[in-house]
This record gives sequence, C-alpha cells and structure tokens, in this order.
Amino acid sequence: MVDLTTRLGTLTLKNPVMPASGTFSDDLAGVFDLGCLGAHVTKTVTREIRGGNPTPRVCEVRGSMLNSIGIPSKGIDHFITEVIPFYQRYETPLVVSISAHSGDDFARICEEISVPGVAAIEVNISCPNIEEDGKAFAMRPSSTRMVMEKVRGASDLPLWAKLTPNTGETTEVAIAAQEAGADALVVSNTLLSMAIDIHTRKPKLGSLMGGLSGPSLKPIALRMVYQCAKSVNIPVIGCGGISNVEDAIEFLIAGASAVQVGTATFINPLIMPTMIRDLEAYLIKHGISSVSELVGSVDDAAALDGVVFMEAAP
Amino acid sequence: MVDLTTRLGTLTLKNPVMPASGTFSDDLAGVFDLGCLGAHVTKTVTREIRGGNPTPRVCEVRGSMLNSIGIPSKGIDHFITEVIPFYQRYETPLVVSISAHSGDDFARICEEISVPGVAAIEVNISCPNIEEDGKAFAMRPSSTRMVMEKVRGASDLPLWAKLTPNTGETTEVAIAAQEAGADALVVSNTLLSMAIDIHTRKPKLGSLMGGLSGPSLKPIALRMVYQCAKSVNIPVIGCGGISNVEDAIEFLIAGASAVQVGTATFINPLIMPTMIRDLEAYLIKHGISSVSELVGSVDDAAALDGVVFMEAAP
Amino acid sequence: MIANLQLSDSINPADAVIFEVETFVKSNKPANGEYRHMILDAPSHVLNCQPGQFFHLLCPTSERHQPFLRRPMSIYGFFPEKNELHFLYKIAGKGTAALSELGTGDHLNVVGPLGHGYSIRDDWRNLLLVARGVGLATMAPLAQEAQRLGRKLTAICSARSENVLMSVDHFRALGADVITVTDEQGTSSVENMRRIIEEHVAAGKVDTMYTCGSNRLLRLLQEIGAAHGIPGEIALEQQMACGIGMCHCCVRPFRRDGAIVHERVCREGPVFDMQEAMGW
Amino acid sequence: MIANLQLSDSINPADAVIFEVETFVKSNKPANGEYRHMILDAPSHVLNCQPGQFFHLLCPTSERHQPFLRRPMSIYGFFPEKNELHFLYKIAGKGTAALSELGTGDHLNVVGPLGHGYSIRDDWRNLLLVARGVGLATMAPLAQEAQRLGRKLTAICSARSENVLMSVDHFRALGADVITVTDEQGTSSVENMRRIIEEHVAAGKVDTMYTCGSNRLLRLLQEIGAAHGIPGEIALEQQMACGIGMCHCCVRPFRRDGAIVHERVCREGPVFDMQEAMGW
Ligand SMILES: Cc1cc2nc3c(=O)[nH]c(=O)nc-3n(C[C@H](O)[C@H](O)[C@H](O)COP(=O)(O)OP(=O)(O)OC[C@H]3O[C@@H](n4cnc5c(N)ncnc54)[C@H](O)[C@@H]3O)c2cc1C
Ligand SMILES: Cc1cc2nc3c(=O)[nH]c(=O)nc-3n(C[C@H](O)[C@H](O)[C@H](O)COP(=O)(O)OP(=O)(O)OC[C@H]3O[C@@H](n4cnc5c(N)ncnc54)[C@H](O)[C@@H]3O)c2cc1C
Ligand SMILES: Cc1cc2nc3c(=O)[nH]c(=O)nc-3n(C[C@H](O)[C@H](O)[C@H](O)COP(=O)(O)O)c2cc1C
Ligand SMILES: Cc1cc2nc3c(=O)[nH]c(=O)nc-3n(C[C@H](O)[C@H](O)[C@H](O)COP(=O)(O)O)c2cc1C
Ligand code: FES
Ligand code: FES
Repeated sequence: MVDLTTRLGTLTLKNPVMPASGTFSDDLAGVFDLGCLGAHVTKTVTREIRGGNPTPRVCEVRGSMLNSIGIPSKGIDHFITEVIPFYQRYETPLVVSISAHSGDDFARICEEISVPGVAAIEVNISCPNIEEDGKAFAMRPSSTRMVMEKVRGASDLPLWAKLTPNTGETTEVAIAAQEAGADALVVSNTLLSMAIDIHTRKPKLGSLMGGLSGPSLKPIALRMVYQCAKSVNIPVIGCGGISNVEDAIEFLIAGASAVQVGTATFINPLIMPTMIRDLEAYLIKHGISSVSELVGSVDDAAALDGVVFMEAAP
Repeated sequence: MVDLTTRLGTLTLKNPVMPASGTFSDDLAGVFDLGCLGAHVTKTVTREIRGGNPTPRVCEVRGSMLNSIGIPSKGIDHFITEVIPFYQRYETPLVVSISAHSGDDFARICEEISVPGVAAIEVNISCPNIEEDGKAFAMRPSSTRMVMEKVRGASDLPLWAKLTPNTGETTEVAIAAQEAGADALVVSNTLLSMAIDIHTRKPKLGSLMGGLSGPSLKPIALRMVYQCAKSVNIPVIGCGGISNVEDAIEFLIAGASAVQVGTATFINPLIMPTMIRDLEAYLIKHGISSVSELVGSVDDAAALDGVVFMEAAP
Repeated sequence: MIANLQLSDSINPADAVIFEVETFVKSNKPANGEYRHMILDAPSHVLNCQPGQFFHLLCPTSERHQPFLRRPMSIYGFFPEKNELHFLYKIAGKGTAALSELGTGDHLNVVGPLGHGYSIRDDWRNLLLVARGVGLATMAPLAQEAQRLGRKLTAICSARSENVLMSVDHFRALGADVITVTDEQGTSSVENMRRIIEEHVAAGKVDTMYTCGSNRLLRLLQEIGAAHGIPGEIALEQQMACGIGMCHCCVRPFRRDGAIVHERVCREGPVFDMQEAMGW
Repeated sequence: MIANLQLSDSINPADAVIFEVETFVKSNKPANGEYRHMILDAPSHVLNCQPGQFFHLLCPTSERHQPFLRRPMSIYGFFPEKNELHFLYKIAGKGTAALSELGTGDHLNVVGPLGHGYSIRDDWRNLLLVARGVGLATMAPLAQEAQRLGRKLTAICSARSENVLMSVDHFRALGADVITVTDEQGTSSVENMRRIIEEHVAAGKVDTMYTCGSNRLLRLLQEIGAAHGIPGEIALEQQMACGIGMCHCCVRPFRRDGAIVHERVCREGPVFDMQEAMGW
C-alpha cells in the first residue's frame, strides 16, 4: 500500500486533494461521499451579509472560464449555526475561508470563526484593502504582512494565506506571509481578465472584469507554486487549473504539499474522488511509496542558471 | 467599400493587423505576400550579439504554448545591413523591436536604429533591468518612465512601449510610459509560466520558466488593453492570443487601435491575411463603415460601477 | 490511506441523488425546422426524476466546437423502464451545435437529475399550462405526471407559426386540452391570450398555472393570478457553471416578504413561485 | 483599403514556396507493429518537394486529444502525378495519436514543403544510406531521387527485429543494395556496422553517406567519414513551433570554423552536414 497522507504543519490530511474555496459546498454531498476528501474548504465568508455581483457572473473563454461571483455571504452567524455543523458529520478537517476589507475586520472575523469544528482558516487576501488604495491585500508584501499579523494575533488555528496571481511580487508576498506567521500558502486565486460579446459590445460579465480559472491558469499557478516553494519553508497548497491526476502530480513535483481543485469540479463533479483513486494507482504503478516523495521533487538542477533571468522576463 | 485604415499617432496603417515581435520574419514571405499587412514588426534585436536560451525553448500546455526563446540576436550591425533592406521592397511600415539592459543602452540602440526605412521603434521593456534588482523595466512605473524618457531623448521616430502582464500595476505603467513620451502602447508580452514533465520530473523548458502565449493569454491581455485604453490617450495595440477575426474585433472594441498576431501564425501561417479579409467582410456585413468605429466602442456603462472593486480583485 | 474499495463506495454512495454518468445516443433528430429531439440510453438509476428538473450536459469537443462549461437542458422525457432520457433543444451556440453533431451510438456525459421541479398540490385538480418555444420541453414531463395523477390539463401552446409548434400531439396524447396560438395567425398576442385564459378561469378550469421562459407570459399570468388568487409556478433560465449549487453564478432576484432575495436557479429552481419571480 | 481580390492574391502569390492547404486522407494504416503509413490526397502544386523536406501537420482535435502546436513529419513519398503525399509515422504522444485516428476522407491541414533537404552532388556516384527506425521515412524519397539520377545506392537498415524492419522492399524496388541488421540477431552493434561500412568504403562503394536521428550512428559515421575523407549528411529532429523559421525554438548547435553556431532545424535543416553535427 502507498501512503497518501500529507502534512500541512500541525495538520495531517489523509490525502492531498481538497476543493478550492467558492467551488464547493454541501450540495456536492449529493454526488459523492465528501468524507473521502483530504479537507473541506468553504466559500469565503464575511462578517456582514453581502449580496455579491450582478449577473452574468460567469462566462466561458477558450478552454477556461471567467467568474465575477464576488463574495455573497449570509454573514458569520449563519455560517456558524448552519454551515459548520453540517461538516461535523465528517472526520475530514474543515477549512474556513474568510475575508474582510481591513486588517482589524480580518482579525475580528478570524477570532469569531475560531470555533470548535474549524481545523484551519484560509485567509482570502485577494480582496480590496479599502483602508489603502483599494488594491487587494495580496498585491503587496506590506499589506499582506499587515493582515497576516493581525489574524495571527487573533487565532491559534493554522492560518493559510491565499495569494493572488495579479501581483508582480509573488515571492515577496509569499515571504511576507510566512514572516507574519502564516502556516501555509494557497497558490493561487484567479487572474483578472475580461471578455466582450462582439455582437452586443457588452462585457460578458456583469461586473466588467472577472477572474480567470481553469486550464488556462495552470502554467501560471504552477510557476507561482514553484517560486513560493523555493522561497518559503511553510507548505504550499497548489491551486489553478488542476483538472486530472497528472496536473495534481505536476503541482506536487513543483513543490505543493497538497492541491485544491476548483473549476474542474464544475466540468466533472466526480473529479476529486477520481483524482484520489488515480493518484493512488499512479504511486503504485511507479513504485512510489508516498506522496511526500513527490513533493518538491522537480529536477531543476540543469535549469537553475536561467532562473534569475526568467523570473524577470520570459 | 469600408475603411480598414487605422491611425497610430503620426502613422497611418492600411489595416490594423500586424505580426507580434518574435513570431515573424522574412521567412513568412514564402507563404504569402507580406505587403498585405498593416505593419511589419521584427524580432527584438539587441546591440550585442546574443545566443538565446537553452533548448527545449517551447512546450505545449493545454490550448496554448510556453516559450523561452530569449533574445538571440545577431547584433545591430547585421540588423541594419541585412534585415532592414529586406523590408524595403514593401511599402508597409517597418517597426523594429529593441531591447537592452539599462536605460543608457536602450538610448544607444534606439539612436543607432533610427535609420531610414524604420517607421517606428517598439521598445521591449519586458527585459531585466540589471542596474536595479533584475526585474523587467515594464514591471514598475518608475523603471518604465526612466527607459522611455531615455529612448525619447534618443530618437524622433514614433516609440511604442511594449508592456508585460507580469506586473500588478498595469495602469500605472501605462501612464508612466505615456508621460515619458511613448507614442503608443503594445499590450502585451507573454506571462511568466512553467510546466514540468511528470515522468522525467524535469521542467519542460530548458530555462525552467517561460512566457505563456496563445488563447490562454487572451482574456488577460484583453483586460489590460481595456485598462490601458481607459487610462491613456495614446493608441493601444492589442496583443495576446488573437487567433481569428472575432478575437481581433474584441480587442478593437475593448480599445485597441490595432492588433498584433503571434502564436496564431504558428498554427495557421495564413491567419493574418485571412483576418484582414474577414475583418473587411465583417464590417461590410454589419454595415460598419470603418475600423475606427469599432475602436473603443465597448458598451461598459452598466458595468462601470463594478470596476473599482474588480480591478482590485475579481 | 484510502483503499480503492472505499473510494468507489464514495463515488456512488447509497445516498447519492445526483449522478455523473456516460449515456449513449439512441437518436438525435430534427423535431421540426428549429428543434431537435435527442434520446439517450441512460442507466435507470439516474432516471428517478421530477418534472421540471434538468440535466447538465458535457457537450462534445470537436474540431469545430470546444464548449468548456456544461450546458443545462430540461428533461423532456424520462422512461426508466426503457432506460430513456429525452431532450428537446434548439441550436443556440457552440454547445448546442456540438450536441446536434452527435450520432447514434456516440456517448454523452450527463450530470443529474438536478434542481427542484414543479409541484402539483393535492388540491390542484385543474392545471393550466402556458408555454412558448422550447420551453415546452420542460412541460412535457409535467403533463405526463398530471395524467398519472388524474388531473385535468389545459395546455396553451404558443409559437411563431404552426409548423414550429411542437409537442401538441404529445400533449393531446396525454389527455390534455390543447389550444394553439401563433404569431402567424395573430392569435398569440397578450390580449388574445388574456381573453382565453380569463375564459378558462371563469369556467373554473384553472386551479393553478405553469409557465416558463417568456417575460411577456410571466407578466400576464402574474396579473391574472393576482387578480383571481390563483397560484402558479414558472421555470426560469440562467447561465450556469456547476449546476449543483456550489458556484452561485445562476442567481436571480425574487420578491419575497417585501424584500428582494437571490436564489440559485440550479438549486432552489429552476421552478419558482410565479408571483415571486421578477421580469427581466 | 484592401480589396478582396488583392488579398487572395497575397494569400497565394505567384512566388509562394510554402503552402498551407487542406488535404484528404486516402488511407492511414499500420505499416507494421509500430509504424503507420498515411497517404494524403494533396494538390499537386504543394508536391514540388525535395528529399529530406518535411511538412508541418495540424493534427486533429478530438475529445481525447487536443494537440496545440503543429507536428513536423518527414515526407515519406510525394507523387504529384497522382496527388499523393505519404508519411510514415510512429505514435509518440497526443499529436501522433490524434493522427492515427484519422480515417479515409477526413481532412488534414498541412504546411509545406519545409526545410532544406538532402543534396546529391554530381560527383557522388555511390551513395550509402544508414538508417534506423522511423528515420527510414525521410530516406525513401532520397533513394527514389538517387534512382532517378542513376546513382548506385546501398542502404543499411537497422531495427530491433526483422518484423519491424520497414521499407526494405521499397528500397530494393528502387534498385538499392539492402543490408539489414537487427538487435535480435545481434547484427546491429556499432562494431558490426563499422565492419560492414568499412568493407564498403574499402570496395570504393561510398562517395557519400546519409543518415538520420541516431546519436550512435552519427558518431560512427563521423569517425568513418573523417578517417576516409567521405562527406555526409544527417537529418536531425528538434521540437518545433512555427516550422518556417520565425520562432527560433528549433535550434541545434553545430561545429563550424572552430566555433559553435546554432542553426534552425526547420530552416537551415532538417538536413545538415554530418561532420558539423553535434551528438546529444
Ligand atoms: C434549467 C435550464 C433548462 C433548459 N432547458 C432547455 C431545453 O430543454 N432546451 C433548450 O433548447 N434549451 C434549454 N435551456 C437553454 C440552454 O441551456 C441554452 O440554450 C444552452 O446552454 C446554450 O448553449 P450554447 O453553447 O449552444 O449557446 P452559447 O450562447 O454559445 O452559450 C454561451 C454560454 O451561455 C449559456 N447560455 C446561453 N443561453 C442560455 C440560456 N438560455 N440559459 C442558460 N444558459 C445559457 C451557455 O450555457 C454557455 O455557458 C435551458 C436552460 C436552463 C438554465
Ligand atoms: C523534421 C522532422 C521530421 C520528422 N519526421 C518524422 C517521421 O517521418 N515520422 C515520425 O514518426 N516522426 C517524425 N518526426 C518526429 C515527430 O515530429 C514527433 O514524433 C511528433 O512531433 C511527436 O508528437 P506527439 O504529439 O505525438 O508527441 P508528444 O511527445 O506529445 O509531443 C510533445 C511535443 O514535443 C514535440 N516532439 C516530440 N518528439 C519530437 C521529435 N522527435 N522531434 C520533434 N519534436 C518532437 C512534439 O512536436 C510536440 O510539440 C520528425 C521530426 C522532425 C523535427
Ligand atoms: C465560481 C468561483 C468562485 C470562487 N470563489 C472564491 C472565493 O469565494 N474565495 C476564494 O478564495 N477563491 C474563490 N475562487 C477561486 C478558487 O478558489 C480558485 O483559487 C481558482 O478558481 C483557481 O482554481 P481552479 O482553476 O481549479 O478553479 C472562486 C473560483 C470560482 C471559479
Ligand atoms: C516564440 C516567441 C518569441 C517571442 N519573442 C519576442 C520578442 O523577441 N520580443 C517581444 O517583444 N515579444 C516576443 N514574444 C511575445 C509576442 O510578441 C507576443 O507579445 C506574445 O506572444 C503574445 O501574443 P500571442 O498570444 O498572439 O502570441 C515572443 C512570443 C513567442 C511565442
Ligand atoms: S450553477 Fe453553480 S450554483 Fe447554480
Ligand atoms: S520551428 Fe520556428 S524557427 Fe524552427
């Protein structure tokens, strides 16, 4: 038998496959037994009740999708009384994704959500920092550090910082998050994009722009995972376009200790359990005894000379 | 008849379709009459002779490609004596893409390349700034401004600044380029990405990382074109994943005054002349009398409220 | 460590209610000038459906069409006894164009049954069904269920012209009283429809009303329903990504208790209370 | 302003030497256990080819395979008089797998002819051709050209086993003297090949040597060529994007005038001077 477990700091997952925030809910329990997953990650929740963005909220681009769901939220009270209890029927660790518009609000929701039943908190810092210029916290090392320090002071639970591909400072942001006390990084969120209907000349999304997810994002997220894994010591969780077991393995080899699956579940609702089964089969077939043997095993020796140049510009 | 011409400052092109730098050469003259294009854009040239990156220099990702060609260059003398004369047989304006590793070197090549036969200079600022921390000039407004001011002082030819999607400061960089005297923006270059062969565990590119181009880049580049066109007054030339006339029209509607076609020519060497013919047919069919009627005609009124939020995070 | 056995248990646990399965095309033919009728061979355990539910189809990838997201499609008929799942569809864009290229024997991956269908309350003895275009698809299983429950059914079918009117024979065969109105004959105007429906209401033939899709019909039926206190339901459409309730892209606004609430068409719908629905 | 007429002139100008055209599959069948032979129906104006040139194929997109870039493939045969273009290929990954699924009548978009082929100098009367595996494909048109020019040809064909040895009959039919060596019989070792070739050299039967693909054979022939002052050419492979010379991804290093130069396999090659080529 092969060992599928993976360690994310103090947390050990029975396998490295979990859903990405916003692409998962208890509704999926109608399709398969959610107990098979490595972790459960909930849609980002805010303290206050929020409505979300205008429709259309999704559109298709070649081979991928854009979304501008926003963060509709029924608020933290509803979350604590309705959502958390649902997941108590599983032994699977529950990871709650949170967001806020200032460091103090982040600290507040982080503290309030640190209740029994929650195994870790994913800090979605890809949301605008309204105290500064409205750019997302995760765009800059300074604002990342500020938020992560505040949430670190507010909870003893493992804290995962979720990064954005919209920044030009991926490694700096990753290091800032680690230094501020993050226990893991989730790499990454969606990439700001746009599509226009050429017949109506209207944007295809109600909010004009939205985030790219799915296969098109994969090579970008993989590069970020590699950059982050090389520059921090905390575990990195890969996310972006992972659609089959080969993609998951590629992220593990690049340095991810676990993977999150988002858009692929929309296309193939059984993809996560299928991926877990295929990962086990892959390890057996290739005589690899554990997932940890894959993690970070990229053979980059020959190419390392090129890195400095390549990080600057392809 | 419809009017396909487009104006880029002092330059008027007979149609808005031109090749992207590095994906075009005189070799294509074996396939079709290059005289039909709106402009000719050469592969980036440096003053010194350079070798380029190790192979493999390209790889395929789902629905797109990565490249790490680098900038192999036979040097400026060879360029002036061999390359420029070839294009003199066409009336089509010749645009020369240049690069260097410091502001002064940029100024020097810009001055030296400002010779008869060159209609405009494309300043490829997606290359590392070795005087600072090695990040590409186009990553930051300050280094963009520095380079563009230097080249502006070195040539009276129209100067196009080519931006990078790797930055988190697209509009700031665009504004800096305009303020420093750029006559147009090319938006954009490739996006830093990576792919690993899961069987050998080796990076699929000899230089570890490379630039994503092709359809996956399109929604990102389109967003950048829209952002730039909204924030500057100089013309924007769209580039990124444009593969057919619908894509070209989408970029024009988003605010581009012309488009560059790169990767699509690899898949379909006749795509540029086909696109010009299809664009003419589209205008006729939809009763649009000129390309300029399309440029920037996006109907974004309903969505503008969402912009601030969306620019920060999708 | 996860054994294969456990995992296959988790893929099809005993309490699964939504399935992802491969089906095979039995036939896929034009129903008339605009619509196509596709019959799939589907395992009977996925055919435990409610009228008004839908499936989410992974339209095929070909050289000409590469749809990415799934496409929602109402169940036009489900027959567990013969393993048949029917759809009636119109070519709208690349997903449906790709569907139309499927030939007998080709496979098609479907997810479902999905969503919340029509209800037929015990005290609703006389049902009025008003539909136009491809919206009729979603009403066919409702008519069948009405027959099974022994309810009296009147169907007003609207279309551009007689020759694109569909399902009329189908409804008649199910014992429905069918009234057809067309643009061509000038009988499909709101005024004429209002007249016809008011007559039926006056005759006591309308305990409830069902409709789908058309904004114009929604407003008409809302007015009539409000005036006479007749309840009703409407099937709505919205662009979907997951189809299961996870992504929140498919919301629509509804009037409820004086406020506006947003509900997911794929999960709380696609069938909603007619008075709560808002025009668009 | 560009008139349609002008544009169609520019798409196929009189001086075009590289064409992008749709071809149709006449047949696409296994040649033996490992290789497949595909015959395309192609317009005769694209069949003005040189031995050693290649085409760049837009392998089809299907549900199972979505290759993005084109795939380079040596010309195995070109027959303008019957509009035929032949390829011999091995399934390596998704592009060639997609190719293998093409059936008679399917279309295939090809770009070519591309690259710089073999040369047969006037004073090269006795040609030696040494090839292994699918590399034989590129040598078939060379053998044919040799026959047309009335040159004497010896072909050493190497393979794993007799039953994957290809083109032997083809070469014989073209009047070549064919020697087969296989791993199975232990005759394909470098030592044995060296012995065979040296014998031919000693007998004055080698004015030039042609090979392709194998590093081991390259080194052997370089040694023999250097020792006896016999020129030679080799066909090389490298991953390609454009295939036309624009992207510079397909470079390989060559020794020339004491320095190392990089040349494009698609443009300066795929056939290069044997002594300049570098092992890999
Ligand atoms: C619950 C439900 C049931 C439906 N039942 C039927 C039916 O029985 N027969 C039928 O012909 N059509 C039905 N539709 C509409 C059908 O889903 C669309 O026509 C189809 O998705 C169009 O896809 P396309 O790729 O052909 O068109 P495109 O316009 O290329 O689609 C682009 C995108 O918009 C979405 N989209 C376009 N039109 C609609 C629409 N009307 N509703 C939702 N999403 C849309 C597509 O799913 C896709 O994501 C139903 C829609 C819903 C929501
Ligand atoms: C000039 C030339 C002539 C060739 N002639 C023949 C021939 O006659 N018969 C034959 O069977 N094969 C030939 N090849 C090799 C053939 O191009 C590859 O086998 C094919 O590209 C593999 O594609 P794939 O998608 O099946 O494999 P994958 O491994 O999935 O391909 C991935 C990528 O690598 C590239 N690649 C993989 N192997 C090679 C290779 N050996 N050379 C160049 N690129 C490669 C592919 O083009 C693609 O871009 C030739 C190659 C070149 C350069
Ligand atoms: C419909 C949708 C909703 C999302 N909502 C959230 C969210 O609420 N919080 C968050 O951190 N990320 C959210 N994401 C981003 C995903 O978690 C994930 O980072 C991204 O989609 C990339 O992964 P993928 O390509 O596997 O989908 C959302 C993505 C999608 C497609
Ligand atoms: C093989 C290759 C080489 C390139 N070389 C250059 C270059 O030398 N200079 C430059 O500014 N951009 C270069 N680019 C980027 C393209 O000009 C273009 O910005 C990018 O590919 C996006 O457009 P596309 O998706 O249409 O290819 C290169 C792109 C490719 C694929
Ligand atoms: S389509 Fe995802 S919630 Fe309805
Ligand atoms: S493949 Fe582009 S230069 Fe050779």
